[in-house]
Amino acid sequence: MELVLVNLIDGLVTGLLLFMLSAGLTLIFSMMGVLNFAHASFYMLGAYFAYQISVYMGFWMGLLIAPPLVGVLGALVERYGLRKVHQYGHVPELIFTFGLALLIEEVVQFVWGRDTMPYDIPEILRFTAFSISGYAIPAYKIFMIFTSVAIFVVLLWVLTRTRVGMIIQAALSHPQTVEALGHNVPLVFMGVFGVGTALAGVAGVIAGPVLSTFPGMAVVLGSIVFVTIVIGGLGSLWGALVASLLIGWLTTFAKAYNIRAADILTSLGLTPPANVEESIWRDIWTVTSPQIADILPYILMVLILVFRPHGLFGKRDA
Amino acid sequence: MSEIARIPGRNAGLTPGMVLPWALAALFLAVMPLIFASNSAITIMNQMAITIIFALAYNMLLGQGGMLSFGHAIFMGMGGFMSVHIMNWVERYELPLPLPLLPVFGGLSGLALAIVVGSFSTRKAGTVFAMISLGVGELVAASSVIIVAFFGGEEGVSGDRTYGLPFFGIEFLRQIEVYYLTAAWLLISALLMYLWSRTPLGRMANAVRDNPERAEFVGYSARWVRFHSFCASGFFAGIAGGLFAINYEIVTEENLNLAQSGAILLITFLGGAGFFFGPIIGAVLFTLLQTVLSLHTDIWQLYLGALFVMTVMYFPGGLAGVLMMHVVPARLGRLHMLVMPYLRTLLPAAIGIAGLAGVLEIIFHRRNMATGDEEMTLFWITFDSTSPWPLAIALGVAAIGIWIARRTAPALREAWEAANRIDLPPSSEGRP
Amino acid sequence: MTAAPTTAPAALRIEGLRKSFGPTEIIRGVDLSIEAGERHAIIGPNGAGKSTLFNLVTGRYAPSAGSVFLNGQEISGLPPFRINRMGLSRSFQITNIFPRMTVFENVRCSLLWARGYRYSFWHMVGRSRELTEATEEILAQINLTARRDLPAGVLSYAEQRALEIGITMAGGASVIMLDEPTAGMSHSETDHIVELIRRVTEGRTLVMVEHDMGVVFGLADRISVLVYGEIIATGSPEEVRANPKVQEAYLGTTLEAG
Amino acid sequence: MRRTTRIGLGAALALSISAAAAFADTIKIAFIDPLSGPFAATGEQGLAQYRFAAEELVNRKGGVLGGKMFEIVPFDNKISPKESLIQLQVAIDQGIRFIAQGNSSGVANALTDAINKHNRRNPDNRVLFLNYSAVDPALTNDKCNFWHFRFDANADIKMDALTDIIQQDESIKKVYIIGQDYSFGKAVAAAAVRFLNEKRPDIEIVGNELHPIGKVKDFTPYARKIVASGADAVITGNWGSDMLNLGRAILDNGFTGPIYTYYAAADGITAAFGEAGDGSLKLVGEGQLNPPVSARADAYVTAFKKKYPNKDIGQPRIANVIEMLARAIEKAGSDTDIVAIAKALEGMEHDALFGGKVYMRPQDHQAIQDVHVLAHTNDGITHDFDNSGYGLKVEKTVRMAGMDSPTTCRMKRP
Repeated sequence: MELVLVNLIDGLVTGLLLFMLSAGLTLIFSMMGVLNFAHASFYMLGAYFAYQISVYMGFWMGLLIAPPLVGVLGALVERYGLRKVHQYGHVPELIFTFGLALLIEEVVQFVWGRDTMPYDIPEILRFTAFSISGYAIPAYKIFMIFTSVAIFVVLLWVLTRTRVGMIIQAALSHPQTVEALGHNVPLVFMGVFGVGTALAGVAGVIAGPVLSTFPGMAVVLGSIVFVTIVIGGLGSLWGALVASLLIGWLTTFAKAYNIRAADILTSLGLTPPANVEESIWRDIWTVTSPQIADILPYILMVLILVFRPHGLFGKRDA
Repeated sequence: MSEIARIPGRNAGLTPGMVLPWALAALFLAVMPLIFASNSAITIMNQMAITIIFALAYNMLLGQGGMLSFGHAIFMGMGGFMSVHIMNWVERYELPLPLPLLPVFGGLSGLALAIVVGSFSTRKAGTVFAMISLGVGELVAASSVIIVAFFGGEEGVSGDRTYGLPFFGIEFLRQIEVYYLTAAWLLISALLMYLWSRTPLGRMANAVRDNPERAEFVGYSARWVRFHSFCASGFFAGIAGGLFAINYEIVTEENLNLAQSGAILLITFLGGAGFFFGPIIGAVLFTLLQTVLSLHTDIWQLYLGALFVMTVMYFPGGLAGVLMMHVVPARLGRLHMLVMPYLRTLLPAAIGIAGLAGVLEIIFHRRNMATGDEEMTLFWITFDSTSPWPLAIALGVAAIGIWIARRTAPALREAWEAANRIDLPPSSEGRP
Repeated sequence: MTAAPTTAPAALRIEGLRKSFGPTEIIRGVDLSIEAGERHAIIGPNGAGKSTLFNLVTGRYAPSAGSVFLNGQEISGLPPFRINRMGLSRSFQITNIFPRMTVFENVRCSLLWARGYRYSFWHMVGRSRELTEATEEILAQINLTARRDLPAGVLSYAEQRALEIGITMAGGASVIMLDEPTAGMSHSETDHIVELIRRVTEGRTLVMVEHDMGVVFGLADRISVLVYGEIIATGSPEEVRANPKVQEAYLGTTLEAG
Repeated sequence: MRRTTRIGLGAALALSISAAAAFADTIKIAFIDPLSGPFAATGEQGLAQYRFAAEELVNRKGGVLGGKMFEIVPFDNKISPKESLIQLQVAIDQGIRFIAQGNSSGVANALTDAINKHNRRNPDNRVLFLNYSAVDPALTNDKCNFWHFRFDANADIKMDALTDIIQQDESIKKVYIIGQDYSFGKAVAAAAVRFLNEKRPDIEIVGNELHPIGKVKDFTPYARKIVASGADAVITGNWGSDMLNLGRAILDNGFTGPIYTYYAAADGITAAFGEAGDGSLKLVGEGQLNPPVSARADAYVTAFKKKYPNKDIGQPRIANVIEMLARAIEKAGSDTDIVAIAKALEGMEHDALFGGKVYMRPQDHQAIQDVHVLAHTNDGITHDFDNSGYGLKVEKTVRMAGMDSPTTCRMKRP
């Protein structure tokens, strides 16, 4: 029972981290109709920037400076790259962000090399916050939870209490009317792209020390973020939240418990082949849930798209 | 190569202008190995041919059908895996299947998988299609290391092409024999894909790409049109997979992973998705970059990434688009007006870009060199990379080159407009 | 599919048609019957639901309630391509063509299904002389022969409108529905397009939404007036003009234009 | 299609330039490993070690056969089997007869298969495959061939040695096995189960599981299970970021026992583990850097670090590859008679630069050598990795590990 609680906390951390990425991605998609393929690359940039800053000024300055830096970079990409491609339509936009993801990965390798960076948890957070019957919960996890929740409170406040937030909300629910609002739409676009990428940057800063800062970190997380917002429903912030937590818990629990395919298949009334080791189905029969935990979201996504093309909470498709 | 002669033969209304390119292509493919006889050149040409087929198949989706797929490699991979399995069965059970027919089975396997995936993925184009393709691609690639019985795990599945029945005395022991087999398939597949684009379905694929809703109001289900294109694309991708299996005699997880899917998108877009021959240019260029440029620099992928992003931003038509832009000035007989402005802008731009590349190379060398290996050679000049001068000179060359190019760019634009200015014929003046 | 039966069932019959978007009901019970060969115009103030009615009939939206019959067969709830195959074709208020294809291809694609090509990949479209000639003929009718090899997206607005009509009537549908064919056109362009419509809909059933009363009264045999999702009057131009409810709805101004 | 012509001509030009290799009187060794992409760092490390070994161990001593020098020619295979086969063809065309490769058993499988076919189809143009790092046991068992020589201990031999050492450690009662879900991870797990059951049937295997390779973001749930299982030791075959992340998650969640593994050093991993790994991380491998076995070895590493300050001798066996090849060429008296060279390598006994003997077992071409358990530590480290102060120190040694290990290889000799 205690293990369930511990896994709930672990899954929450993963889920919130995913949400920090998928929230920015959803904002950008809702406003601009662009699925930013390079979103996880900005997450990676956040981690690398923060590492570089932490070398000179420590972790906390990294947390403070790196996200705005990523945001500014994102805004520049929107202003000088995406806006140019916008005229050609959505498919070239998607291809542009795909190319951008490749380019950022190469640039990161050029600047920082291919090795894993020694970016680490700050000294002050290197202790066990509390234990649940022997399972240690590191303080850094609690810090991650609080940071992400704090950011969402701020985001929620901006969205519901400020003028800009109203415009964005309007854009979320009525995408076609944004143009008619009479606001400086290009500026709003640039701002939203900047904020979205800055959110990804924050995620990178706080995830870098625990999930390793290396050139492949964007690829590892990248496609899972798309999966999240597709499952949640494109353009739905609530959907993104629900899907993020769902995926966080799903993968955590699948890893934590050994569910065997053989058990499921036999419970479905199938009999295992006489000699499992030799059968051509051996790989299916011997699969266990930890083995496929991180593939489960993809299976979930395909199922959702087949049976509910708009996702869990989505109202529209692109 | 008798095939090309046969198919156009049925077409009574064919003009020499339509047959000539294909005849030339056949001739070209036939003489290439006489000019480049080394085994490595032939290996690279085989690789190009396979990539061309795959890229053309991919462009049936991207260029012709407006479907952006991030997971198309699974169809080529499936074709490859099935082909190599069949190769092994032929050997084990002594089946009477001559090797040259193997790609057909590769194609059919690709088709079968495409029917399954397409049944749910072609419902929508655009972002939803792209996301499904990504998800399915990830899924298949991930299961390829889990389902070892079929995919062979990390080491893949290998076979031996020479154990099959000799085909008219050819045993496919030598690279050159494999080359002609691949070239023949290239010609057949390219021709079939070209003809496909001329069929009602091929035309409607264009229409659905342009405006799926309107297509529905002229009687076609956009989904079914997409589904058919998708299946055909899967078939030809499978043929490419079959040829891959014959060439390398091994198929591994890399044939269906996301990197491969991404590469084919890059190839097709670089070459130009808007024109039938675009992917051909892309495939040839990419293979060369990959095999030749990578011999000269370690950061070739950085250049490739930059080239790709620049292409998307400034030349969304790809290289083929750039070439075709010159058709109008050429028809007007005004290409000569562009020569000098081009020289004035592109030459300094090229020098500037070379300078930039020089800067990157020097920095890269400085950081990765061994002590005592300060010397490096760049553009046939050998120098000490730790001295500040080469870096300063490269920076200077880059700055000056790009500055001149920017200064002369307006003149180029003007010349371009002058060369393209057509006075539209008035409405009444019809064409014959 | 080229000729509608001369007797009995109405070319288009609408019964109790309703459509709601969320809580708001846009079409609130429409009944209408249009005879074969008739030229019928639907008019009404902005926001009356004319385009929605069109979209319901042609399968773009599914109705909330009610039925639509084409030549006696029920078509409500069918997808657009099925309705089209049964002999109904429409144009759009906002130009809706295939912008990257040539003008020639635009028209030829609209002919394919009706000429029996279906999802065929064993025919070469370029080889069918019959298809090419039919396409050329339509191009001549809509006066776009000179533009045949240009991408449709670069045509002028009026030319695109003409192409839109060409695409709509190319398949030889018995019922043609035009959504504001003259919207945004100059006087001379309007005259031109009216002439075109008259010519190409000869012998077919025409249903059109139109704002320009000159066009409406010049073309239509009968007129229906749609106000707030209901048809308040149907009849000949004279009857409609005289109807007090119609005058009230239009505040007695616009109709004078006729 | 016509466009192919123009581009094709460009291709021709490029090909002829690249194929114009310098024709000096050297013995060329093709180094086919990743030199770009995510695994480039590992490839670059290997390349530096090869270049240094050729220079230091052969060329400085006057070469072989009375003055022929070794030259290492790098080929970038981008860790792709397909690219490797293309580069192999290019290398053969350049007249290269010796192919060195190590990263990825998938690539090694493709290469050994292709080389076997090439040698059969082109008997007058044969090549030799020097596998310095790919440890898939199949390469010297079912898939063995006469042209393939493995200089590293294979995964089974390493596990054999490791379990010998676990056997002596009475404090280990429960073992947890975890690995990447692919052939190597599975081979490690299977070998661990087999040897532990043989040698210490009393040890309980409290967990044996696989996770997707390169896809796991967060290893915490796995780490929780490991801690919860009460394991005294963990065995894993993970490498790269999967190794680093798994190791850190295990250690972060309060595990204090040993983590036995194969690849958790250099390429930034040693630095990233740093203090956290001290006392827990144990590697199985050959070659002794700390403490240095001899003044000669010490000087060799020092000279290497002087030339390549940012690289490490992560694969000490590369020195064996170069020295043994040089001896075989001398013995065969020819650098082109591949059969004679291969026969000279078979059964060769060699005093390794980094300690102990190497014996190239003739029945399967598997090098038999001392295998050590190496501790990740900063105590008593003469030659660290990643310039981090941390390095690998020999804790225990199994002499000539796997000398009589069985093999299913049926070598076909020409």
